[in-house]
Amino acid sequence: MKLRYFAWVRERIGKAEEDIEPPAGVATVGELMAWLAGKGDGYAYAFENPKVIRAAIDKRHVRTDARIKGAGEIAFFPPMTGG
Amino acid sequence: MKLRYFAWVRERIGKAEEDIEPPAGVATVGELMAWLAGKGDGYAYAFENPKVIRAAIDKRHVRTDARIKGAGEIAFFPPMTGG
Amino acid sequence: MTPTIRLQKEAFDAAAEAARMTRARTDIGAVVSFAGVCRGDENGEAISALTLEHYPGMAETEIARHVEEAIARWPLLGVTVIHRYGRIAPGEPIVLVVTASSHRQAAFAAAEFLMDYLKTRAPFWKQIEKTSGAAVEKTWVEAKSADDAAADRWAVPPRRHEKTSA
Amino acid sequence: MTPTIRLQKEAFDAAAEAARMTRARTDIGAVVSFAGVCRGDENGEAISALTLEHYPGMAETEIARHVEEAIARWPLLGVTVIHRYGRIAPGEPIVLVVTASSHRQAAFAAAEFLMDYLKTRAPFWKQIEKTSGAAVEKTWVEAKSADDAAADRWAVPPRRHEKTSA
Repeated sequence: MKLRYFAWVRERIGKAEEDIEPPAGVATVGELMAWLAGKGDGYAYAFENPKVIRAAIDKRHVRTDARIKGAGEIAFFPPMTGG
Repeated sequence: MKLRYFAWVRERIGKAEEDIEPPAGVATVGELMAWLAGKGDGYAYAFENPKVIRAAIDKRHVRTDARIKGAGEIAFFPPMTGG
Repeated sequence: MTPTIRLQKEAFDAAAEAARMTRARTDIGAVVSFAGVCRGDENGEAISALTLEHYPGMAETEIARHVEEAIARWPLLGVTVIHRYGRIAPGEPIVLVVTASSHRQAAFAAAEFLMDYLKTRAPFWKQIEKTSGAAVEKTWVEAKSADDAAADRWAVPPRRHEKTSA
Repeated sequence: MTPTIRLQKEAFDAAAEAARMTRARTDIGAVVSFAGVCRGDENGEAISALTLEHYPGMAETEIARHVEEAIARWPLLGVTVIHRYGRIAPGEPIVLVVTASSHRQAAFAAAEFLMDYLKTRAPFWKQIEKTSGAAVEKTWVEAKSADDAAADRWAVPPRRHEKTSA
């Protein structure tokens, strides 16, 4: 599946997107964040406070208990500051 | 003192303003309305439902218990419909 | 801050008046503008015009008083109120309120406050003109209790310059 | 009613966009417009620009969803939402919401609803750029809890097309 990162999540990880295949035990958005946090310093920094990170699956807001199975694109980003 | 009438109060009375000297017993705006209502058919029609009539003394909204002594200009009109 | 308050017979360009608010300024973060427009119908019946009667002298004073109250209640960086009187054709603006602040809540609240007060306290009276053939029928618009209720919600003033967010 | 929704890099003329709403129409009685403008300072410090990052595809969808919700909640005759992304200089508009209705309460409520949701749900992120000498410092704007609270007040939907008054 494709992951996309925005704003300071993108800056901390050091890339805007990547293709990734998480292991079978990673079932939810929250579990995916925990797994990503173990992938290196940039990821650990980006997900150091997972409570503030927002997620979207296929361009719709989801909560951290959302299941990732079948997702084409999962995005992680800080709280929005538009308008 | 000068009296001014607006909107359908003006139309019913048939004039926009007049100078008037009410008798000594007429002390408040409400008493002035009651006295005016006895001045003829147009006045009676204008003040037939005094509860809906609004008043201003010297261009400030007042309630019917406001005293008219010293007033330069008293206006009577229907509820406002501006904006 | 000097508010702009105008009473006039002439039509005006609501968009241009709103645009004037931010010109050559960088302290304003939020501009709310409300334009009241003469509709071509009233309760489903076509109207040919509105005529607004007003009480000269008192109308200016009442509007200025409410603008001052808005400035005391909210941290405003600009206020414009324009209100027309006389004959107004469908599609033309009747009233314009523009409020500017650094943050949006103050601008929205002040614009609504001013409109609610203009509707219920400013001495203007609307007359509707309907034409059928050669006959012209004129009727005074009745005040709406919903407008009084809307104005009443501002009766308890919040503390001066409430905390707001962008 | 077809809403106008635009995401764009280019600056726009907020007043002209608002004016477009009533052109050649006589059914609209009330137009509310909100313009969010890039301020030249943040917490008292001068800023040289804002940069808005957005999530292409999702931003359009989220805005369109909230516009549809506003149309379902209030009897609107027109909605325009324009949101910029990219670099924005102080004094330039960032966002514009214009709502039109026959009566004012619906237009005010819908405009506030849309702004509260754009602030908290539309995928945009603001970065502030400060310049001191040759050094450029960039910092992400933090989300405000007051904005979440403002959005939360719309969570219980009123019945469709609430009774409103002019």
